[in-house]
Amino acid sequence: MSDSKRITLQQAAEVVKNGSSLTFSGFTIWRRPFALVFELIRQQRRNLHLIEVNGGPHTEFLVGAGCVDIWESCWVGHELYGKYGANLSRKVANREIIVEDYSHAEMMFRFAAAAQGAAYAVTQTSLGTDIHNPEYDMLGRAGLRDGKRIAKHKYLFADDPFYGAGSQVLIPAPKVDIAVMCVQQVGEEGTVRVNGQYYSDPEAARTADITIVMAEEIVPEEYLRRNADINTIPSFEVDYILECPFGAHPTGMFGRYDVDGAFLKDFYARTRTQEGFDDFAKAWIHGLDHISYLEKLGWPRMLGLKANTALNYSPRATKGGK
Amino acid sequence: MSDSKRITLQQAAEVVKNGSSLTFSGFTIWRRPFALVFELIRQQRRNLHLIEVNGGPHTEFLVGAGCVDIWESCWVGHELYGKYGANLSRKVANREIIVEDYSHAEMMFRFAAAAQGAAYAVTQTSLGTDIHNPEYDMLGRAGLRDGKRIAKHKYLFADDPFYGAGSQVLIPAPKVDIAVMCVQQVGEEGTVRVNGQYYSDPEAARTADITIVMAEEIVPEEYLRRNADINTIPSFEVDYILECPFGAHPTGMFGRYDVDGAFLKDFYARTRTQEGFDDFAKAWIHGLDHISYLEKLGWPRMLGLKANTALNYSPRATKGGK
Amino acid sequence: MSDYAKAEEFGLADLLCCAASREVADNEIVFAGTGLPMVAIMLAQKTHAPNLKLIFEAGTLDGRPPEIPTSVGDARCEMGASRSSGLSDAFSIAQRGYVDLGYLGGAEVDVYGNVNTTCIGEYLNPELRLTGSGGNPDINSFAKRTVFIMVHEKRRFVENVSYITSPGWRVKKWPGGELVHRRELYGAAYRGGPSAVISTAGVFRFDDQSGRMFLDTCHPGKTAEEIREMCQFDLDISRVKGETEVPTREELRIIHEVLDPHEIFIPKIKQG
Amino acid sequence: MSDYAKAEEFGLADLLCCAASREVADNEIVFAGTGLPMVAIMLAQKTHAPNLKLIFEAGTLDGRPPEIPTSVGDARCEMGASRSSGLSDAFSIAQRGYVDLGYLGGAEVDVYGNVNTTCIGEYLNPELRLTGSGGNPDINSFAKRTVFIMVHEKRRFVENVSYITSPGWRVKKWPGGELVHRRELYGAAYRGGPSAVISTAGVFRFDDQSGRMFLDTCHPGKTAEEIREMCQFDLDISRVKGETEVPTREELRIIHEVLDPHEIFIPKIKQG
Repeated sequence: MSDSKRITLQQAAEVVKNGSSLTFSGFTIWRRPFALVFELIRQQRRNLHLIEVNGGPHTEFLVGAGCVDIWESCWVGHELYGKYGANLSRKVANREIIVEDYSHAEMMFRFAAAAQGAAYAVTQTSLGTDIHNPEYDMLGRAGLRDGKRIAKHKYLFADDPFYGAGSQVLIPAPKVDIAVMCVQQVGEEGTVRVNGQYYSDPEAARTADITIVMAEEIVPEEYLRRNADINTIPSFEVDYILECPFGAHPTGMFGRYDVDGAFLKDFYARTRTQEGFDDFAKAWIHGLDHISYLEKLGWPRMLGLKANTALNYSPRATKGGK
Repeated sequence: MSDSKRITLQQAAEVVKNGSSLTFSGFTIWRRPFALVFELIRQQRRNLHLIEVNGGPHTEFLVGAGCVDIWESCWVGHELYGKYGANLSRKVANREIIVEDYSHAEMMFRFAAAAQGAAYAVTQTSLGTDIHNPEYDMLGRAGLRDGKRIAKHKYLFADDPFYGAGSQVLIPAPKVDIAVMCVQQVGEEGTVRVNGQYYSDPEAARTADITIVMAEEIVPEEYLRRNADINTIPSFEVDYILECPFGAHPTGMFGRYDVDGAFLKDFYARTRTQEGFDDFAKAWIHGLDHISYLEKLGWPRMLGLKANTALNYSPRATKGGK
Repeated sequence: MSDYAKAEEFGLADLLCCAASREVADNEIVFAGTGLPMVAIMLAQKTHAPNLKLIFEAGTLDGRPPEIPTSVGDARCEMGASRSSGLSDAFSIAQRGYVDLGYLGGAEVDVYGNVNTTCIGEYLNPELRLTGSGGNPDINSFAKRTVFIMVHEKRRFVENVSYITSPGWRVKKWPGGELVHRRELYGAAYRGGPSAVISTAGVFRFDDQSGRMFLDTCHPGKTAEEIREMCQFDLDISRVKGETEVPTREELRIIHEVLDPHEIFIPKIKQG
Repeated sequence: MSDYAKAEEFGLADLLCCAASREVADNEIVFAGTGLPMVAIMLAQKTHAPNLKLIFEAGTLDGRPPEIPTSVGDARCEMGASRSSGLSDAFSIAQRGYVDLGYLGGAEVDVYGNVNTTCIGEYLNPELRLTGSGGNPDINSFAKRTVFIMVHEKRRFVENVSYITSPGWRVKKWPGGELVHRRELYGAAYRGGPSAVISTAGVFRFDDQSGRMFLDTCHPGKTAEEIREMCQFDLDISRVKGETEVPTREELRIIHEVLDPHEIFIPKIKQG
């Protein structure tokens, strides 16, 4: 029907400019758009502002590679494969990055407000915590609250005028340039079908000015439209699409493949220092493209992660237990 | 697993007390819980406060029968089977009912806020209209804004403090005692699966303190739980369930049966006066129960409305065209 | 060259439907309500704007119904849709700014394009309570342009509507209620406003500066002067471009054979 | 009578898991995070609370995973669920007030049950940046009760945490930052707060009036005095009820054979 939305992985990374604000699909170690994250690192993208409902390994890669100036979120780590985000932690200690902390529900409600076209959300979470410590407004301290792409205030308090329900936290909708989504299926016209939990994907896509969808497979649009009630993101919210099998590796994808726990543990163990990160990036990112990355991972590893289609996860995957 | 949530139609109607605030599933002339609406009329429920994203024939029946003191919504009519709500219109002219007007998006966002546990929503719709005319705050004029079950203000204006985006309308989350839903399937433990557009059903169920689900069929809970991602309302939001085939008639239900346009046209034509309504109620409500109502409708009529399972609507249904 | 139908081959509803259909450009995202707007936009989809995206208020996104739905809640809306969901989705998408064009109706319109669908007469003491707003003010607030399709009677074309249900170009600033340009009130949410009124008499547009309605084209058989007489306000007829473009035979075929064969919204013209 | 395991048959993780499991009553709605909380709550589901409803943050509602998910985003979370969706659903349900109990963890806890998962040392000049809040403050704000499971080290049990990530019984009132009872801040959203801390040393609860932590039970082999020495604040040990109830053999069987056979979260104790 319409002009093709297909682009290549390289072109997709080029949509992201130095200084762009970015968000991603997925949840902690699930459905993160890794192939594109690697390509951004190869292309040496700089000064990114990540605004995420929650972070994960992809945050750690981008931060470790020096792509990120501002990280606005609530959590980063590798779940049971690495306790915290060691690259972010190192950059915070060295004052090489600005971190703006919200709570998880605050980030979710901020995106829900943005997706609804509202200027801000109203909530009663996290009252009394240091998340609302006025000294800890890091974007304010850095003089970056211009009221254009970054809100004038981190948050405001207001009393509920309708029911006298007490102090409300008003939290600004984020302004996001680009959302990069990693999903199971996208149609030729952009319709997205996510299988399993959709996390905060619908809100991420609707919030961003530009949405790029990386899918395990591009399927005929008409196939998805036969069951409109199980699709996740409508066609017109998607600007670019690309097919990229295993594009979420080392994170997992419901119904397709599990998290590569060993890869993440190795990353976590080896990237406590910048030198460690640089070595890891040399081995796994630079000089490779997506196919040579998969070849380097090898068939036995990827077959071991492959999900059983009845279970939607891999009963074979070593879970990297304690 | 848990104690049974099953009740009878009569018991369901008894959950609704004189003075309760009520909302419903569906959209205009689709999936309205008519069997229970008829039972409320039979039980002569009084002083109800309807809070609806939008109204429809069910509103007209309850209003015509004198069950309703306050109607807070944005629209009532019968779509192409009747231009407006003649019973509401008559009661408004006679000052027998309080109508509080919002816009459709305002009503939707109010329910979305309530379902999210937020005190109010923030929007920029309908600025400059008489919906915001301070003289037309009808619950305020009636002295009913106690700040408990009814908000202290119909709405408030506030400037956006985060991006300078201009005047915002703050609209209070409604307090709803009971939601009555009419759906295709409910599981024994309360899980609801709606087929087709779910309208504002998820928000209605989550907003209400008590949720009653009337379904075409009660199915084994385990059947619904095999595909959790296509279910609509989680088990624990549902307090009572009942099986009631064709319970939405004369409104339609996706995949099951079409709107009975002839019935609605007849209702619209005959209930311009209170006498007309009373006659109609005598014929179609009083002295009947749900089964005798279906018997009175008869097989040919109902088979004519039955949806084709490939199309999800009835290609036979006369659409009551002009 | 288009194969235009002759006067006896089409009715007023056909003319309105085709005129409304021509207001949309290809690839636009359109929000349409039940009735004639639905036929108009589906006609556009099947003629000059095959890639327009259609949003129905009840929750279907980018649908491609093979025949006309009886209302936006109808199962037909969902056929061929990209996503089917609910009202929260539809209104969120609209408020987020995705919608290019909204098609609406109204009982009364005033010189500034303010529309009333709430009541005839004083709100506090109405002659007739109507349906209420529905999504009319919302679509009109959120879309970049809106097109109104209306029956033309002098009592419906008034200097100021008795109740502004849906905002035109000059609207009320509360709490005082003085009329101001809508740009003043909407702030960052300002995206545009009513771009056309298509009545049973002609097509009307609005002056950029004053926000007042002017006559753009007259329907066949109507003169500008006649149309001015059909308005309670002083209609600007100085910019009339001519006659409203009439339906083509292909458009009539699509309306009556494909979209609305059962004459749900548009009656067929019986010819001699 | 329960068939309690002997000291050599279980480890500390087993004890914590069983103690945590006992905090929930049947039919309650529980919000649990990744790790030990997940094992504890699934143990309850398979023993004394078969009808509890489990909510995972990533978006599965009332799930019945047959084996332990590796994280709340895992495909296993969805098995047997009433509904699978996303974070907006999970947090909306929580803020709406459906959640009875939340299970959480923390790096530091203070005498008022304030928990820190954000940084060690000064926030503006941290010794170590940790994961950040995640949903900890949210679940703790929204649930009627919360239970924290923690490693017990003296450096982790402090008079005041350096950063309040998650609100305890006395929290900071901004902009000044003075400590006030959480009831004062939360208004209508006040539903309760931390009801227990289960550490590797004992079980702690909070005084209704002062909001200060006191020792409830000591784990086997620990005395109240020893536990007081393991806190930087002055722990009230006057109300100790005795020893923490140990795991039963059936509980150990469920943990190690059914829920976590691969020792993802809970190591097996090698005997003799």
